[in-house]
Amino acid sequence: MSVEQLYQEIILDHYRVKRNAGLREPYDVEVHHVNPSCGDELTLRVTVADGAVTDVSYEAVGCSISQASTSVMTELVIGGSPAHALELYDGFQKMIQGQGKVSLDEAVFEDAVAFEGVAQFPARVKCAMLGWSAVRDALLRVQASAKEES
Amino acid sequence: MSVEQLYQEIILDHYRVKRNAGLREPYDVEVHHVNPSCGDELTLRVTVADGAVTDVSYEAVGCSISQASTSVMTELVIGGSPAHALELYDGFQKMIQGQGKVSLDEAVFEDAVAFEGVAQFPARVKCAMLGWSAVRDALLRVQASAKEES
Amino acid sequence: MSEPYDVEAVRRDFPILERRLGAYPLTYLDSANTSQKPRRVVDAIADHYLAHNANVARAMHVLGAEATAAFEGARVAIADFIGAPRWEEVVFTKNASEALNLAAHTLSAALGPGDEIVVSVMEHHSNIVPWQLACERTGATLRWFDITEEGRLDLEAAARDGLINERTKVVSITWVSNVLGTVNPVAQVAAMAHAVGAVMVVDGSQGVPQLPTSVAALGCDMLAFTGHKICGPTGIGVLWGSYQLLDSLPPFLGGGEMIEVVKMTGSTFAPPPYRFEAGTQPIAQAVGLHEAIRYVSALGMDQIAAHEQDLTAYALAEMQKVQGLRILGPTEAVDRGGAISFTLDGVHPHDVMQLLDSRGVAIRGGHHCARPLHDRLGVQSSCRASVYLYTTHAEIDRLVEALDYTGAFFGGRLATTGGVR
Amino acid sequence: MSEPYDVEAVRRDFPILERRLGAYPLTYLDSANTSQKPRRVVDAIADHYLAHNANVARAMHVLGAEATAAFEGARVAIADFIGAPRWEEVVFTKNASEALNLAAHTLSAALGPGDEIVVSVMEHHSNIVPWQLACERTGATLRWFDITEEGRLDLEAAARDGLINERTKVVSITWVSNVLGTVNPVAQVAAMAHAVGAVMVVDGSQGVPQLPTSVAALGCDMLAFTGHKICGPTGIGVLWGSYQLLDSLPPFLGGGEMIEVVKMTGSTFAPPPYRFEAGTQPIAQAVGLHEAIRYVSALGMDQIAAHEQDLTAYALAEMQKVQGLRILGPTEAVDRGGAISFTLDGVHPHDVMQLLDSRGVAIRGGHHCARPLHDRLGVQSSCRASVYLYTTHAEIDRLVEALDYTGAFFGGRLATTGGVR
Ligand SMILES: Cc1ncc(COP(=O)(O)O)c(C=O)c1O
Ligand SMILES: Cc1ncc(COP(=O)(O)O)c(C=O)c1O
Repeated sequence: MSVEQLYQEIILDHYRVKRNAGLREPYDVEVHHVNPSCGDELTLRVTVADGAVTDVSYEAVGCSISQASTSVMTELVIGGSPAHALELYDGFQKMIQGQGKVSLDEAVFEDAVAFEGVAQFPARVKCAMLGWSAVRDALLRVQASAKEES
Repeated sequence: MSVEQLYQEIILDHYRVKRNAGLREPYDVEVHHVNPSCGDELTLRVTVADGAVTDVSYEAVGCSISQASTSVMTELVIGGSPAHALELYDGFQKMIQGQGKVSLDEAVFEDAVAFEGVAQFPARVKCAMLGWSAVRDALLRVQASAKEES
Repeated sequence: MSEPYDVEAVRRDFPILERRLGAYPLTYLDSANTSQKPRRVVDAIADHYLAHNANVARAMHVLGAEATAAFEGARVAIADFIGAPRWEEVVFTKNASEALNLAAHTLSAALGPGDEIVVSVMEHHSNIVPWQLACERTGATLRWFDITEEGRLDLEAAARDGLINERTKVVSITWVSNVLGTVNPVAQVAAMAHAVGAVMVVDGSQGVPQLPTSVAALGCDMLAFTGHKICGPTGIGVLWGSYQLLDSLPPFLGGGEMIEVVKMTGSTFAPPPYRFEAGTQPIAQAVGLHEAIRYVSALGMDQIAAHEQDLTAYALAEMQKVQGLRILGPTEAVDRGGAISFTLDGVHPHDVMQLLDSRGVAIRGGHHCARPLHDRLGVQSSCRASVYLYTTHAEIDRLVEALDYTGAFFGGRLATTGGVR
Repeated sequence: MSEPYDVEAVRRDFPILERRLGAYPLTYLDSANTSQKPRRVVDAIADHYLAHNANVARAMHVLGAEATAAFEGARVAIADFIGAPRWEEVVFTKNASEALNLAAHTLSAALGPGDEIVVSVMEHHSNIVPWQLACERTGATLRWFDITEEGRLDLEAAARDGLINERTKVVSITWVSNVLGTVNPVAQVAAMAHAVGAVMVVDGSQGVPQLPTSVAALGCDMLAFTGHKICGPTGIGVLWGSYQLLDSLPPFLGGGEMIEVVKMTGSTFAPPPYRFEAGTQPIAQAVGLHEAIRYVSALGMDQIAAHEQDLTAYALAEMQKVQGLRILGPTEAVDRGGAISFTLDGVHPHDVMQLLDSRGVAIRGGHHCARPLHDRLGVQSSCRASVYLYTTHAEIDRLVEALDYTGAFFGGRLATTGGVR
């Protein structure tokens, strides 16, 4: 696995131009996640309406992998149901921890398939997961507060 | 170094019949010393009058080496000056930590020369020192309180 | 059917067992103190240092990734070995003592006057002193199980005295006594603790090396053990805790790796297990412990337990034939581990130890870090012989022979009543 | 005159340095994180396990005596190595972090609201968080030295602000910064601390491996360091403290070996160093650290320091030629250790690290357990290259080459401004 394969053009593209970046109002839940070993930080907001994730906005400092992964994630998650987002999380996580033995369905995961190379670099797994962990956390909180209200 | 040389007849003799054993009144200072790794314990009292150690009395639980060493010590120390006792302490300690390279003057140390074998058994050094450390501690306390009074 | 246990083959894995001490072969009967190490454990450590050494987590280069995989792989293997549901429940410490201090510090953080912590009189100092210090800090009260004449936990007296009650917040008991050999009914005590909402801590220092371990079967919330008694290196121990419990606890030591965000004005902390792991961890020691666990697992923990049981029964029978020998604790090999403590009439344990040592037989003499238990038994100290997976029946015979010799040696010499000079 | 330093001969002692990563030789520039181990250290550990392994102090048989002599011999050698007046002043811990926690716990036992503890903004988390936790426990206040633009302790600002004053009870400062490389004027700060009756603690984690150490010259009351950064094993650290100070402090962790008399109703504690050493100690690790100290002493700590000085000067000069590279901390090799932290314009440290790693060059990317310092410097994270006694000029060249490549790799690709989709 060469470093060129890790830094796929898709990844660098998302790093250059982050999709859905910035913090927007209104939102339902905001979370703050950190990668303690390197200091990468992410503030992320989600908005859910009528059973759909209507917005994911964020502000982040971090490496190309963490930033691009977050950018790709927002594209996949916005517009779908929270349940679908959590399924995507599971799939992405399984792949990224699969040490190169698990691949993703491109029809479902689109640009996220570019991260298959990251699975070969265990030290970068946390980077690729940062945005995904944050959105999962945020969505679970939205669901929990919805339950309390009902 | 064989175990037979360690358990010299003199040592076993003192172990069988402990000289000056028992706690007596009156006394100037009482100390309590422990060997934490095995639990051996010693309560020891000293009396000093007119520049001489007039009595050392004690109660002890412990192995043959610690008991016999305490017994021998009392014989050497009683009747002499505190300063002489502290000199004996230094000499005995140097020998016992000398790993067999230091020997004692029999004219001065009498039965204590029997402990030269113990120096070959580092694990037993603490046993042989228990009574000596206690008497040193006690005599230093006597001196300290004498100083305070004067 | 599994093959019969081949102790001679096992012994070939332990080069130190070939040592001779003067004219005698080494007869190592001090395994409850520390176990010997098979060559493959030593080789695994050496290989790690010479080929894969780096810091973990924070080091992201190839060597760092290798070291991290080795270190975290050890954690996963240990979780599996003790039947822990999640690898995040395994916290590395430097020994069992630190693990118990970690438990005592974090569990007592919320305690105060009126709260009670329960231990037993048969505990190792490492399962007493941390709780005493916790009580001093917090004002909580330390109480303890007594033992029966046979050397077992006195559950009846405990019930009578209401030892475990609504004030009880923590119960911490050893699984297997390092002095008496007693195997305690830990699951039963855990049920008592849980009935009043207390946390159950188990000191597995002697149990985990000797018996198949399942944290679920023990019924506990925390389990401490130490690497060096299970064929692993010194410098490493383990605290297992249920994730829910660990997640609710404050940090213990502060430093690198246990943090989330550090600011000069205050810090936040990582989730378990990292919250409890400050600074560079015993990385090579985790690798060694992993190999040790592979080793004992390959032999089979049930086979190891059966071997010990067999040896202990034999030793108990043979030792009781020695004149003047008194066994402390259960004299039958039922619910009993492989540590046998004893006294020999008229001979101090140090002297017994020394005589045995002169014949190559290594046992321990003293209070075995269990002074309150010795107080309770009315003896100042004792001798302890302890077997492990490499011990043979012939070694028990050598022990008994040396004990006979010791009795004769001192009996003869000390019998002669000397006069007072 | 001593012989010129033969780094090629030194490298032959470190088998790991022969590793190749793909097409590239390993270029290990992460020694401030952990050092590599010479074969003789690894062999000493193996020999201990395979021929002399036993528990110490409590085990009195032949093996026990051998293990005790090896363990206590290490303590004496370490005392000698750092110029400590007494071997009883050397306390073994599991790493520098535990040593600093030990200091923080015991020194803060007597503190309360109104008391102040002083650290600096350039400290490693391990010299910040323990003091924060101590302040939380006791109500004392944490204050800190700022740094100058060049990355040195800002003594002027400290004087102006009355940072060290009659309320100051403890000052704890790193000798050498693990990020900036700065060598702090520790003796001067110690004098300031002593003038107000405060205890001076020094974090020697980076200093002791790199510079000849004398606790008297440092002027401190306590010194912490860690085995794995000085060619020794993981799993061992040291806290040195003056005997008088140690003797006045309460225990830290409770357990076996740190006691005098244990009763269920309360315990008394052993004198230093044993009071602070609960449970089975890192015995084999002490043996390994002893061998490491023999190794660096044979090379000569002054020679090692000179070698590092030379390499650091070369690296600073060469690295500054790399486009877009900014060095954090002193850019001249004056009062400066061998850690060089830097940023590369427009490329995140993780990505720099990764590109370098693909060419066999191992550096660290992140905040190096010094997040407050990075905050202070206004950077989120950085890269760090760090040299040690086995590093060569050729390795610095490979680093610089790889940095140029990294700049080109990302510069080319990231320059192309893509549109928003
Ligand atoms: C300056 C400094 N202090 C403390 C430490 C902590 O050392 P350890 O991780 O061995 O506890 C380190 C290294 O990580 C360090 O560089
Ligand atoms: C029952 C028991 N608990 C705790 C310990 C302490 O283990 P360590 O010395 O490894 O901390 C021991 C062994 O010494 C033990 O036998």
